[in-house]
Amino acid sequence: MVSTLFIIAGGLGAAFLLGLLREEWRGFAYGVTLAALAFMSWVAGSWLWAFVFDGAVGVDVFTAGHNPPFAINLRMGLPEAVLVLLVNAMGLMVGVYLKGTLMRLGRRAMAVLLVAVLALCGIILTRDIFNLFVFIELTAISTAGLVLLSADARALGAGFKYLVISQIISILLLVGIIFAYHATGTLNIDGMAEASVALMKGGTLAFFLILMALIVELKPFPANGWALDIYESAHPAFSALFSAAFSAAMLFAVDKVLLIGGEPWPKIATGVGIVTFVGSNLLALSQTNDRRLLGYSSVAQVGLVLTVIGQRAVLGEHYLFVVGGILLAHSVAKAGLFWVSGLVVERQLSAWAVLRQNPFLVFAFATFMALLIGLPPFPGFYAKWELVHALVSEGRLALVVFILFGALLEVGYLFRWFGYIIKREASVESAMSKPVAFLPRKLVVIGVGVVSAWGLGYIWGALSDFANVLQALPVLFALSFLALEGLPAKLKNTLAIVGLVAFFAISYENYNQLQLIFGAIILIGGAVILLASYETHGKRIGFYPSAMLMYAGLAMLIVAEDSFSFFVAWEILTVGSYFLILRGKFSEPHALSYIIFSLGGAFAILAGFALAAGGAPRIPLEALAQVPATLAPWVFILLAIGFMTKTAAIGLHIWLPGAHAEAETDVSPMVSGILLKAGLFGLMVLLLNMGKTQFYGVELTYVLLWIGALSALLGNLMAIFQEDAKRLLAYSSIGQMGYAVFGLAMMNHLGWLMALMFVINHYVYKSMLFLSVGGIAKRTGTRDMYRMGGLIALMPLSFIAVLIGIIAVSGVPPLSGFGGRWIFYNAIMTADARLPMILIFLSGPVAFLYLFRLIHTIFLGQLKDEHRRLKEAPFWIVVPQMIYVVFLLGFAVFPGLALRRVDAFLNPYFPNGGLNWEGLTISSDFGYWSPVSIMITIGVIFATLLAWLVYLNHNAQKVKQFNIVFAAERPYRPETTHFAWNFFAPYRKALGFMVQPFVTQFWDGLTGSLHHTAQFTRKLYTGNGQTYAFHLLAFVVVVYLILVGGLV
Amino acid sequence: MIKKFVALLLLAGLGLMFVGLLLGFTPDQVLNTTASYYADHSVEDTGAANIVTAVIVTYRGLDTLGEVTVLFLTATIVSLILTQPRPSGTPIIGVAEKKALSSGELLQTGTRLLVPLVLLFGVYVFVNGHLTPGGGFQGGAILASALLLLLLSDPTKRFNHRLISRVESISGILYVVIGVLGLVLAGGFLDNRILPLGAFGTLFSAGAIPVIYTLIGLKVGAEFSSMMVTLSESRDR
Amino acid sequence: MSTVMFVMSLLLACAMIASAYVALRGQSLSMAVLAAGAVSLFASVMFVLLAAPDVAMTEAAIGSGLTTFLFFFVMGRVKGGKDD
Amino acid sequence: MVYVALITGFLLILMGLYGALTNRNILRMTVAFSIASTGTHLVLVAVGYIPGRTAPILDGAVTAADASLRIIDPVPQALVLTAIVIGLGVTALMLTYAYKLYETKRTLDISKYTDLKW
Repeated sequence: MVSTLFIIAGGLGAAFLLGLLREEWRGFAYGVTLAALAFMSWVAGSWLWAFVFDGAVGVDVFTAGHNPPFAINLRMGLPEAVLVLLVNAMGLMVGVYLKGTLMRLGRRAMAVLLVAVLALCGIILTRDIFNLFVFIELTAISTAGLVLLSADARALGAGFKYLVISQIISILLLVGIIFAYHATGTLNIDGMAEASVALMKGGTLAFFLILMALIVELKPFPANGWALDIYESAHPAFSALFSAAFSAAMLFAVDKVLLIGGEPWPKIATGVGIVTFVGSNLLALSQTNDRRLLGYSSVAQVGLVLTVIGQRAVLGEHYLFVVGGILLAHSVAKAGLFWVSGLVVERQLSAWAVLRQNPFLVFAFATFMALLIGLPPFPGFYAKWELVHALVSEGRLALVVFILFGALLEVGYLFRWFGYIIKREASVESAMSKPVAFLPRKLVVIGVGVVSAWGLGYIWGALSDFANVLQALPVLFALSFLALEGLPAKLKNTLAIVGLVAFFAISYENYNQLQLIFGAIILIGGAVILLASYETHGKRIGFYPSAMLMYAGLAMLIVAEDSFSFFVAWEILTVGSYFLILRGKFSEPHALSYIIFSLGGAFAILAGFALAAGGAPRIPLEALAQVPATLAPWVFILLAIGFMTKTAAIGLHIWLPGAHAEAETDVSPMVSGILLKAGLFGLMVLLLNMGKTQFYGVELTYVLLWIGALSALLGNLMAIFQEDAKRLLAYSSIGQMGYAVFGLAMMNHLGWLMALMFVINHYVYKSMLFLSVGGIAKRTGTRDMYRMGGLIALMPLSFIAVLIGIIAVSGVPPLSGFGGRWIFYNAIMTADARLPMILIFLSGPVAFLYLFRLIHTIFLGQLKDEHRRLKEAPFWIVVPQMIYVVFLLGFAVFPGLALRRVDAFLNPYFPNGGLNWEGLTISSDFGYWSPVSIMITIGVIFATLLAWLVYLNHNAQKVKQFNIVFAAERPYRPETTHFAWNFFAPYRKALGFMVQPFVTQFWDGLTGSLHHTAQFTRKLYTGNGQTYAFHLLAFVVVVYLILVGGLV
Repeated sequence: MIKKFVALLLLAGLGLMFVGLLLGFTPDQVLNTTASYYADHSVEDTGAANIVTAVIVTYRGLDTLGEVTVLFLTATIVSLILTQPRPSGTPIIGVAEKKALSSGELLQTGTRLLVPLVLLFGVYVFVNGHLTPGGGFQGGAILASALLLLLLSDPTKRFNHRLISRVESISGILYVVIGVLGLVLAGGFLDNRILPLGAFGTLFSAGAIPVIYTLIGLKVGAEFSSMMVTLSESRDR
Repeated sequence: MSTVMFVMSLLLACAMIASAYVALRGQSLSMAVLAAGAVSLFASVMFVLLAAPDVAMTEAAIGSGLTTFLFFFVMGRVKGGKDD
Repeated sequence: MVYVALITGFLLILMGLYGALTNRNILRMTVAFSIASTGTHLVLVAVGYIPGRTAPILDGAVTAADASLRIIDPVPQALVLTAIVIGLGVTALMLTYAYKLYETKRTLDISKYTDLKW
């Protein structure tokens, strides 16, 4: 093994060598620089290799031939090796990225870069506190030099501010070090730890000063204005180094120094860390400058790591796994994002839309974003899971809440940004600037970042105690579409369909009845919807990986046996569906609110599972039943909230209408017909295991009952006032899910049967309606119903689909919807919740109102002039609709096909009140239902009525298109004169108060106040270096006072 | 006014900590472990009479290497900043500046006489660093002050940057090489025992310490000089 | 001996504080720089008293010597060196 | 005497920081910081001092044998040496920055360099 010292000696030697070179030999100097960085990386890498594969143990490297504490020693162990490799590799990448700048500025700049990298290595390796100080000063000075690599003249001011800060830091540090030395008689960190400096007189304060100096280097909120100025103005490649490597090294220094500490120090680290994490993420919300935003985010992440460092005792043996996961994820992601920012010319976030010119960059951004947030399969995900579990088991709930809140803020601004990239128009100037697509060197560096990101994901998966997400077949299948992006969409579509069906074929044998229903809907149902995707042309980049990711998550969800795999699947399907929803033309804000609600819900689920686990890393889902009674209601509430964000229960529903309505034609049925079922599945799992849970004497299922009923009523009410057909369908989904939740919450056999019936029915008719409406919208170019009319003759197949669909939805005989209702009313009779029951009954007729409009306004009435030449909806969109029609008819006649199995499945859980299946007749305690005879009866009545109508039609008088007399003036808004506009105005008068957007106002108010806080708080950062110095001192003094005051 | 008040308030807070440190402080009566080890062993370990030198060059040699690097870095950055082309559009300053006064005959002659002496003194200080107070940093500073004298006596004088940077680089590289030799030949990086310790108290003793201090002296002198020269010449660029 | 040194150190301390005051409140910048140099110089005498000749030499050469010159070099370039 | 040096050192640090916090002139801030670091050096050396002992240099008066009873702690001195040199480096850098900053805006008032904020 090469001695660790060669990292420092090599870097220094090369830096000094650069001074010998002629100014003109820049290429050679550049070569020397890269070679030195590569050499240093290699040394670090060889150590890492030895630790991992040869089982080497950490070594202490003595200098000067004497033992510590008399001479300085370095330590090389696994964490050191990882960090040193990170720093060096980052340095190498930055060197490659900066080629142009370095060549322009010459060998001096290269020497500064080299020294910066080796100083960081020194910070990581040294075990001597004063040596640490020297390396920190080296780092500070080289930072002040590297800031000037930027072409931005403002960097000069930022560099000076940093120097001011580092002067104060070094004063604090020196005073602290000398008094710590005085108290312990050694400068060796381990020696100090042994002498337990905190117990000695004067030592506590000395240690406090040291710790504060180091923590201030970590840019704690709010004493971090200087760092943000650096991030904003420095060269992005330097910012990458600053964010990734500098922070990593300083964090490690804090970790080392905390060894000395005593009782209060870890708490201080955690306190400072969490304030920084939440505060900086909050401020990031109101940023429009990309690099400053990244700066805030960096600072926040470092705060998170600091929080975790403070919780070392709680994490035990998982400490390195957790802290390393978060830190490495942050480093790679942040470096990657800064590198990408170097390709974008303008600085406002929306200018990043220019990345769309190169799909690879979009993928890179998505990767880094997911890495940063800690979505599966990236390390942060595993780390977050472990962290939350450990903290919850120790009862540090407030900390968990803050961490998850901060993470949600981060989700908010990062996904908002991603939305800009996908949806905003790239401004003219940036479009005309250097084409992003062609900067191979920088792209390679970014590529290395992307590869490391996925590599880290794989490694963390392998290191975790759980199954590696990157080895799950469905995920791999979904990701393989990334490699196939170059193929035409039709080919990929075939592959996707084959994949879904094949996966169903190989797994259905292992499904139980419940899983079978969901599996069939997800996989087979998904395949049917995908038929509609044959309609698209070109490559449809981004669609298949997203869609397949969602299906992968869904497929994994239903077979999940323990809390971890359930949560993995949940997050995967959430992310996949977000990308899918975002594809819609105007879906940017809706996709954002979808992901925020969903991940917020996911965090609730995470917290719920952690609470239920009680210290175990994960629990089988059945073990939810054994949660102690004191915790059970909380677990129930958290999980239920999480699942109901997906079913869009009232109060958590505001994301749904936009997300479903604005999605692409074939995406709407996926996210409505299939995705919503994930929430129901979660609720089923929850209720099966924790069914009867009381919270302060209130039966929680009773609350669910109410939520279901209200969702049903209000969802339907809101649906009737929509003009947009897809929005109407989306609101109706809220209502439909309300029924299902209601059914489940009844906690009896029939209720569940009805809910499962809904699962199937809702998939079929909502997919069908979304497809037909989507097809119509494609042809007419609008989704507003009053702009349509009379399409019955032009689009008969769509008409049939809609007709069948609304019959099924409304639950009138003869279609399966009626079966659902029938079971439903039976079920209600068995329950004793009268009031919500009335609501449910009321919402039935309301559904008629909006469904009626679909037929009436779209297909009947007068044909618009501009629609005279319309054709039937595209073939591939009609095909699945016809499949659904056939299925609905079949299901109406033979509901037993599916329901019998479900019924049997439910028996062990709800033995009483099942149905009797005799031949084709089904009977309950309250009556019987014979689908076939109903079908025949209805058929006869329908035929009779039709004949009667045809007969009457004979006398009808044709009205010409222009047989309408206008007054002389043209109305301001022409649609207001249309008979179908605001069709239910009278009802609005009566019921409007119920559809006031109270919920929307609530959430808007919440986000608004967050933004206002951010706007207000960031005024702290006046940009004046002196003010920043004030902040710093105030920070130190306040922490000191808190400490003295004994608040910690 | 508020600013001053707040500053006073904050410094009062900081002062509170300092008072705490003071109250907790009792001067040592005997040397602590580290210091008494140095007192007892530095002669046999390093052969240096000046224990501070032994600590600086050998025991805490890595610090010193870092320290030299700090100067190297500063000199590099200073010249990097000052040789960078001005951002276009910024006015050239110093135009209105008076032509530097030519210094008097006396000063020039005096300087000519003094500079070799000063240089010699500087060299004396660093080669004797292991015996007497002083060493590479002090000697280097003295070397640089010789240059400063030249600069003061004739502000228009031009210095050979290449020479300065060559001295700096070569001594830096040699320093690192000696460090690595210590790793290979003796007990560890920067171990001074790659050369015989020699007779205690003589010039050629204490192993590599005089060599290292000489290199440091040259390097530090070159770095200080480079900083001053770049700063003094900056206006002309 | 000890009393003499104590008195000396007290005097030095007063000199340092006074110079520092001048350095911070003095009207002209050159005055301030010189006063700061004086603080360093007094400090180096103090170091001799504290039995630290190495430090004394360094402080005298670097702290009060070179630093002061560096200040003057830069002040020569910068017209706004007056209080503004 | 140790206490005199310590208190003076701390006072210098506080005075220096006060100057750095209240003077808007960049050069004056730099001067103030150099005073503060002189104060730091004083503190460091004072901590290592033991009354009645001599400098850690072995010569005729102090021999290797009785060194540990006669000399003061060499470590703080070594640290201060390093700190002084580093302090010079930082000061030089601040001065260069000051010069460069002046070149861009022709003022040394730090409150004028707030293009970056919020």
